[in-house]
Amino acid sequence: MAESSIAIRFFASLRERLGISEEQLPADGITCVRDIREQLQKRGEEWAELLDDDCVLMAVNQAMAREETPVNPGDEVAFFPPVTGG
Amino acid sequence: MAESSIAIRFFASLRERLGISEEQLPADGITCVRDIREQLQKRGEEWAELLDDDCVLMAVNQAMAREETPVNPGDEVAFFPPVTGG
Amino acid sequence: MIRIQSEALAIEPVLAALEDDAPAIGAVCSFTGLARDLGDQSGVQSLFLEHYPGMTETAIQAVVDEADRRWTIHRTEIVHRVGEIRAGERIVFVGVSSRHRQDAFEACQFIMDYLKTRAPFWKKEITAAGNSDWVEQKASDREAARRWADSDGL
Amino acid sequence: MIRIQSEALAIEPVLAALEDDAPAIGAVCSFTGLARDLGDQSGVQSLFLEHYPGMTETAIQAVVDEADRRWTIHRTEIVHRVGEIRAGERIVFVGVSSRHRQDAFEACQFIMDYLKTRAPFWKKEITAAGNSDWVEQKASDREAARRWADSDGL
Repeated sequence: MAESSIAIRFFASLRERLGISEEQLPADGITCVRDIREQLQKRGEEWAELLDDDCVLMAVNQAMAREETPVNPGDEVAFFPPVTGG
Repeated sequence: MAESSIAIRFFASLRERLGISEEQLPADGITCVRDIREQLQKRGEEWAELLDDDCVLMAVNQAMAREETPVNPGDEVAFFPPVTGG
Repeated sequence: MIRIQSEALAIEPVLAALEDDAPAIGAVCSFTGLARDLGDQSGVQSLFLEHYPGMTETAIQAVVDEADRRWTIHRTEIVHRVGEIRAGERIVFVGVSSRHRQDAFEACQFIMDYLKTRAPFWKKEITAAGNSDWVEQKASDREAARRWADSDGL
Repeated sequence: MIRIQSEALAIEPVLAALEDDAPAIGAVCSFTGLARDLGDQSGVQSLFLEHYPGMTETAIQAVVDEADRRWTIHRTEIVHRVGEIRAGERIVFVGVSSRHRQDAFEACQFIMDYLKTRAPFWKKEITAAGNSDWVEQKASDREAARRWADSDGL
């Protein structure tokens, strides 16, 4: 089950505004981070807007990623705003 | 008495090699640091050599000084090697 | 050593760790970041620090590895708090020991600058009036990190 | 606060002083210099630090005043030991608090670099074999101080 899906996580303001911290997405048809982003943006105006922002950061398996970073079944993909630690 | 003389102080390797840490010098004929240095250098080869070194630092009344820095009766003049604190 | 913790940040043990090999090292530079009462809002009473467990440690380790590649450093100690932090409390400590003063200073500053733009932490400010807002990333922090940019692969 | 002392250098009280106004400042950078066992000679067992009482404090204060002119700093704490110091013990502590991270880092580094070339301290190394020699000023320390040179009047 986990092997045919991808774990999606949201953090901070993105998590609060989307009202969700994590979910499993079927891996079918997903090859890179862009595929996930585009699929999520179809969920409605709020999703389209928040995930369209150039400032959204992405990570695959806990390492910073780009649109083109490959995604495989079982991977963990995260979306979050620019970091503000320190 | 103190008002007609100048206090001279030596530090670190200079103090050790000259074998003296402080003394009073009559103020007569002394107008700047150079006058003191030249007078001390007349004391012998060791003095001439150690005080001739370009690396000798000088202070008047506990502030860094140059050859031309004026010296008045009652002042404190110090000679020492480059500093190595910290 | 990298530590992410919700408890108060005690500096003494990390300083002691940094000076452990004192006769061989000579130089320790450290930075402490404190929760200010003036941020994006004024009258900030506390912060809430969210992070991405697992990725946080990996991201900071990558910054430390890069510092280690660029400078001669002996040891690093990094502690970052998460959860609720009251104004005036310590948020982060970065310490670097080295044989060389300049290396300790530069590596410490580099780690702080990169941590600010690469480690997945997010701050929320909570004011006495009850306002609660996520902090925006500062342009000055992005610029500080950019100063060190080269082909670092980070 | 500038302190010249022959007793061991305790860091906790100076760090506490630097964080005294924590909610207002945000950033503390500090540097600790330790007595190394390898200096101009190897096998150094202890150092003897001579200084010029009176001038030392004035010279360090002038460096702090210059740092204050160049950066936005809140507070500085400087402690320098004199007399006998064993290998591994702390020689000097310089701490700077500020609202701004970069100011704290730069002012702290500036004070250390200038202190190294302007404050009247002299180190003698004493080895286990009983050799005792005055330390030579390092070209690297002169260069470090020169980096900051401008019309500073120091």
